[in-house]
Amino acid sequence: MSVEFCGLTLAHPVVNGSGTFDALAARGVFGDEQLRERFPFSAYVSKTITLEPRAGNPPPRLWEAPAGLVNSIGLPNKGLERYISEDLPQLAELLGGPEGRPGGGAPVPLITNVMGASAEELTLLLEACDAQAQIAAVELNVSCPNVRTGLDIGADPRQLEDVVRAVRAATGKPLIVKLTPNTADVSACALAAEAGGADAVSLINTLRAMALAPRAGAPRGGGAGEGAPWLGGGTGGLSGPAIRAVALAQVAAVAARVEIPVIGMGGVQSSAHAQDLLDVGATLVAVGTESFRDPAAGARVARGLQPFAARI
Amino acid sequence: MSVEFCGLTLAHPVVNGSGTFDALAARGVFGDEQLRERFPFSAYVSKTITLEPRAGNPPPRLWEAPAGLVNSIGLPNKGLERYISEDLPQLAELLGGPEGRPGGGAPVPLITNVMGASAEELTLLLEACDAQAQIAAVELNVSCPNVRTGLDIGADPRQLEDVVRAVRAATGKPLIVKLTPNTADVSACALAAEAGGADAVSLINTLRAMALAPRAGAPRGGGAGEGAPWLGGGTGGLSGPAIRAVALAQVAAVAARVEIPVIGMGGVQSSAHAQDLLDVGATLVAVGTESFRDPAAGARVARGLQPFAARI
Amino acid sequence: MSLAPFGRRRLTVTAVERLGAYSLLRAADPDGPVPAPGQFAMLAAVERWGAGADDRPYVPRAFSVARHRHAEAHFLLEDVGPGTRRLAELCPGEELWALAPLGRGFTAPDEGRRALLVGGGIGIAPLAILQDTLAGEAGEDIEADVVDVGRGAPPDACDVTVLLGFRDRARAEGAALFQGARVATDDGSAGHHGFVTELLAAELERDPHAVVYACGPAAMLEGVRALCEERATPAQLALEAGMACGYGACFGCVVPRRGGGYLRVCVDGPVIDAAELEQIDEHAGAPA
Amino acid sequence: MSLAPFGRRRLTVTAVERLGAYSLLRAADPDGPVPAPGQFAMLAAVERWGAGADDRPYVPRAFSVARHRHAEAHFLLEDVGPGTRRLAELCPGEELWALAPLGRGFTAPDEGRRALLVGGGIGIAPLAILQDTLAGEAGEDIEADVVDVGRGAPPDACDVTVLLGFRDRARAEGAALFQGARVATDDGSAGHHGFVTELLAAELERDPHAVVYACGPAAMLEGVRALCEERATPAQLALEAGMACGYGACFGCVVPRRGGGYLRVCVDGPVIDAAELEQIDEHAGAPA
Ligand SMILES: Cc1cc2nc3c(=O)[nH]c(=O)nc-3n(C[C@H](O)[C@H](O)[C@H](O)COP(=O)(O)OP(=O)(O)OC[C@H]3O[C@@H](n4cnc5c(N)ncnc54)[C@H](O)[C@@H]3O)c2cc1C
Ligand SMILES: Cc1cc2nc3c(=O)[nH]c(=O)nc-3n(C[C@H](O)[C@H](O)[C@H](O)COP(=O)(O)OP(=O)(O)OC[C@H]3O[C@@H](n4cnc5c(N)ncnc54)[C@H](O)[C@@H]3O)c2cc1C
Ligand SMILES: Cc1cc2nc3c(=O)[nH]c(=O)nc-3n(C[C@H](O)[C@H](O)[C@H](O)COP(=O)(O)O)c2cc1C
Ligand SMILES: Cc1cc2nc3c(=O)[nH]c(=O)nc-3n(C[C@H](O)[C@H](O)[C@H](O)COP(=O)(O)O)c2cc1C
Ligand code: FES
Ligand code: FES
Repeated sequence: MSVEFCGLTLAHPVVNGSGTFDALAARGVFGDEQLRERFPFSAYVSKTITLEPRAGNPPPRLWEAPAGLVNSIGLPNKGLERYISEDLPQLAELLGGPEGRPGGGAPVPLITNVMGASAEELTLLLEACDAQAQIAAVELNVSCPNVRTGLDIGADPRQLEDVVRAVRAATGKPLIVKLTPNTADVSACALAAEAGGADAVSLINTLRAMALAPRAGAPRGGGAGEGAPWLGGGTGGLSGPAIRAVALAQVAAVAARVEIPVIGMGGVQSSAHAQDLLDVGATLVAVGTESFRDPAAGARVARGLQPFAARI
Repeated sequence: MSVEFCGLTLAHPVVNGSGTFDALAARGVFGDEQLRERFPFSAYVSKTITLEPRAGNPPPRLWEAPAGLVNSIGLPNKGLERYISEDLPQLAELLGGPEGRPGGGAPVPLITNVMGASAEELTLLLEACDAQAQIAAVELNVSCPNVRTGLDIGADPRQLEDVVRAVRAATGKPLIVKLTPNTADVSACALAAEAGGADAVSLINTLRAMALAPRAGAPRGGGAGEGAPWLGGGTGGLSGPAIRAVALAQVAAVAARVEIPVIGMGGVQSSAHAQDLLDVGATLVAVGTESFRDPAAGARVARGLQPFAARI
Repeated sequence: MSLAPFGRRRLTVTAVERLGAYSLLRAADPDGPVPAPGQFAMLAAVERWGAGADDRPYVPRAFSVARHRHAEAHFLLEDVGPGTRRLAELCPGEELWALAPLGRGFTAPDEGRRALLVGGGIGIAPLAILQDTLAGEAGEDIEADVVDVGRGAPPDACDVTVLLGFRDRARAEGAALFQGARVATDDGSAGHHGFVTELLAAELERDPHAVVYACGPAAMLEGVRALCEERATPAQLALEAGMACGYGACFGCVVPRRGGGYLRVCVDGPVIDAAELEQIDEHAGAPA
Repeated sequence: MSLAPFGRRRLTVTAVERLGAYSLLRAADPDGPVPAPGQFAMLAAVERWGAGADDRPYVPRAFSVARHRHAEAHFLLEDVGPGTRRLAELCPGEELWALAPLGRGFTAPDEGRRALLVGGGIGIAPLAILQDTLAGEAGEDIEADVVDVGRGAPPDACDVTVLLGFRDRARAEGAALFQGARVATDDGSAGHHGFVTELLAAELERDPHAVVYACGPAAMLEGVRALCEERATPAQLALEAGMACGYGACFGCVVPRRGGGYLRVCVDGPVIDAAELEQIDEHAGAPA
């Protein structure tokens, strides 16, 4: 039993949420052998890659919320060029590539997540990915704020459809559009992505959120910082169990409208949560923040999903 | 020390979120005397009133989420006419009216929350409220789905500005617009309400959310219902601590843009949470779901807010 | 009915005892008014409410007052999820948040009519305090109830028959809360092999003038309702519903009302005259 | 450095002892590799993780391994919030989730150079296992570390001096974890009245060839960094940061790197060569 997704054959329906699992860092911590044998996801989604390198936001970058996490990481990444020259070869060693997987077994397909501030930037990113046999599919992160409006590019269906249509031709690989949840009508955005030529959509990304520095009473609370924004980036995004019910509503709304497959995510901690997303129409499920609590969470979730249990 | 809000003088900045405290039901449970002496809010906001009576959604209406509650109540109410003829007199006995408060003390101003599917309906509602001396201000709930688009009327700034402008003249009383959080740009909506003539805005309302029936393993889980929508209304709205960080971000974004006062709410459980909303620019804070855990929560929150402590 | 003090109050747990499949939670409630039979409390642990399955419980949970003696409230719990589990794990000395007494309780039968108490599973809880009261075994506290329940005049101890149905023997041990109850079990492991509604039908044959008081799973309540409707026997049903507040604030606890619209179980009930209800909604009963 | 088994594992708590203002948590870790001094673990209680202040903790918490002997890991905790409180409340027999050992630890000094261990407050924890190791008091387990720390060859027990600074006497009791530590307290209630950096300055006057190993509050680390920079003394600083994952997945635990960009404390540290850092960020130290 396996899952078909945009022409890829996956061992089970559980992948990682972009930016929530760094396979190369994990390789250093857990070792190549262990990680290869126990890799928890049926496909690996990279952190968002941009044209130029980004350092990310100043600390603090994390705020722990009730049953959730607010992050303001700021998409740090080494930029397209070094991602291709440095990371892809290492990822090939770990996950396998077109020539199969080191130590045997089917390779774990690599989905590269990219973000650009304009159609031009995105086109360059997609063309570069298209040239890499190692990359099985591309995910477009359209949750980034539009430089003019400050709104997420993906929040306006018309704008989104134009962007997707403009860049679609840049790659023949499956194109996944990762929708923003910070919008009035996520299914309209999904339909726009589909109309623009997307092969799949993924959601939800984090909900725009904020936190103020702890007040007197809390450790390090009070004093100068008190009542000032806590996160170095000012605002951040909420993830984890707190957003699960919101994610389920958005995934259900989208899956009911589009023909293309949907990757559902948001607060998944168990097989039951994943099953909920599959039941409302998702083809794949992504585990994000839960991997922070346990790097093997993805495998735990997949193992409990009949009839995939056998595969993990 | 007291708070000025749209010409009303309030004992402290803590009011209730519409639909989270039924003063008349509470009167039956706790008795007139106790409730009058210990009324937890500095102004009382009614549940949403519509032109015609509404029975509300079929059960189940509640789903408990991680650190939150998903509700699908469906705005049950007795309709404008009976609200005015039956409820207002009783509210006058409890909270006091223009002639002061029974048993002395300043009256607790009544803010009536109304919802209509069209500018015409809203105009009738506002005109009726305008004629009632008992009503100190009106709150417009624009989170109701537009009958055509299914989107919240309040989600589109242009549409919102038109509606507010069209109905503004129907009352001379302070007009508060309760914004929907299910939008791409809540501050654009707030600016639209302001431009349309609103005297204040309140936020956040609940985040659109969903739940499926418990699965095998959970009590009553499994079986027929499993994997089907749990809520009688299909989808619902998420409230409580889970949305606190989202609320803080939206209130901060709105307060930074508008001139009119802001009522901030979303997951407030303590004075520290209320202080966060005040620090990002709210004039008043509303306690909603926390009142379900403790009917006196509003007073507890207000008591901890310097320099209002003395007043409660 | 007794009014509740405004605001949740802290109660100290005095004991948690096993009673077969159930737990009997006792807590000192010095400031609590004496509840009327059928009234309930919204309870939450002061410490560690949350962090159970799926990060729950979050809102407090509703529990019938099973007994109230010497300023101590007794609650009978069945562990069906994170809230009841947490409460059943409490130790003497630990604290509870309680909002109580809430809702409308039972009304005493008219002079001379016999009371048939019909309980199913955990639904037996409110019938225990009702038997205390109707049978007139009034401890000091109880008297207040009698006045209340008797609508003014303490009735002479009236004739009470208690019929209890359980899924199995472990649950049937809950019958120990009653004097002289007749028991039925689905699996025949104790008492009559079958449903408690079968015992009820027989009783109603013998005494058509009885008044029925019932609490239990939705299916049982529906059986009772239908039986009583046929025979035009007055029946008071103690319903359940998922609740967030318990005092009329959230409108979450509704059941369909006969003739349209909904009733809030917490303020219009939990005890509702069967005549006000049509078929009992699957969510309106005790956890089956 | 030792690799961590993939996936969090269950540890059983063997003891939780008070040590002045701190708690020493011990847990059996039969499957855990022996950590190198300076490595840490991400810990969470298996039961009731959450439901503390503001419904936290949610993510696991980072703790330096203070000792690791006979397949038992020791952690020194200071109760500063819901996570440390929950862990300090654990009882023997209760379980922990642990992901460990994580991060890069300390590197042994070159042959013949003296090691100056400088700890502040709860920051003393990783220096305890470092002293064990450098002083060559190797229990069976420890030898593995020595090899590791010694980059190949177990060094002869090298000359180790331990300087510890605390806010008050209750915290100063933490010094009991060490042999022959010199103590300073801010309030003069024990040892030198003043900052531990004053003791360090004196030591460096006497022995400019020492190598410094420091862990503590940001202000202390900055003091140590500045002192060592002036004297071109090599210093290894064990940093802290708010962490969600501990293994490089979230990019949340960064500190500014000298010359621009950021380092992930969990994978590039927690022990970082002072030369790689500019002024120590206020969030990069132990809770002050
Ligand atoms: C008036 C009244 C009196 C009661 N008296 C008693 C009594 O005396 N003794 C007693 O043991 N019980 C009593 N109950 C029932 C008791 O309140 C419930 O069993 C309790 O709330 C269950 O909580 P839980 O967390 O243990 O289980 P839950 O997990 O809340 O499960 C309970 C039911 O809720 C549903 N459910 C499951 N998950 C969710 C979710 N996430 N959100 C919403 N609903 C969900 C399912 O139908 C499940 O059967 C009474 C209820 C009422 C209304
Ligand atoms: C590598 C490493 C090793 C460590 N070793 C030890 C050790 O050996 N012993 C030890 O006791 N501690 C150690 N710590 C520190 C320990 O991890 C923290 O004290 C712990 O995480 C605090 O959790 P808490 O829930 O108790 O407190 P928190 O409430 O998390 O408060 C801790 C700090 O986090 C900030 N904060 C407050 N609220 C929030 C929020 N909602 N979200 C995000 N941040 C918030 C404040 O600055 C506060 O001072 C180490 C840390 C690291 C990174
Ligand atoms: C720390 C962190 C970093 C993230 N980085 C990215 C990113 O780089 N690109 C992206 O598309 N989504 C990113 N996300 C969003 C996740 O992929 C996912 O959409 C979201 O967290 C919801 O899933 P969860 O609740 O399971 O975490 C990030 C989330 C977190 C918590
Ligand atoms: C059960 C319930 C019913 C509500 N009913 C209404 C309503 O009738 N009108 C309205 O404008 N908001 C309504 N709300 C939204 C609240 O007023 C408030 O905006 C929201 O719950 C966020 O605040 P909280 O997290 O403190 O609950 C309702 C919320 C809940 C939980
Ligand atoms: S439980 Fe809230 S209205 Fe009944
Ligand atoms: S804690 Fe997650 S990257 Fe360091």
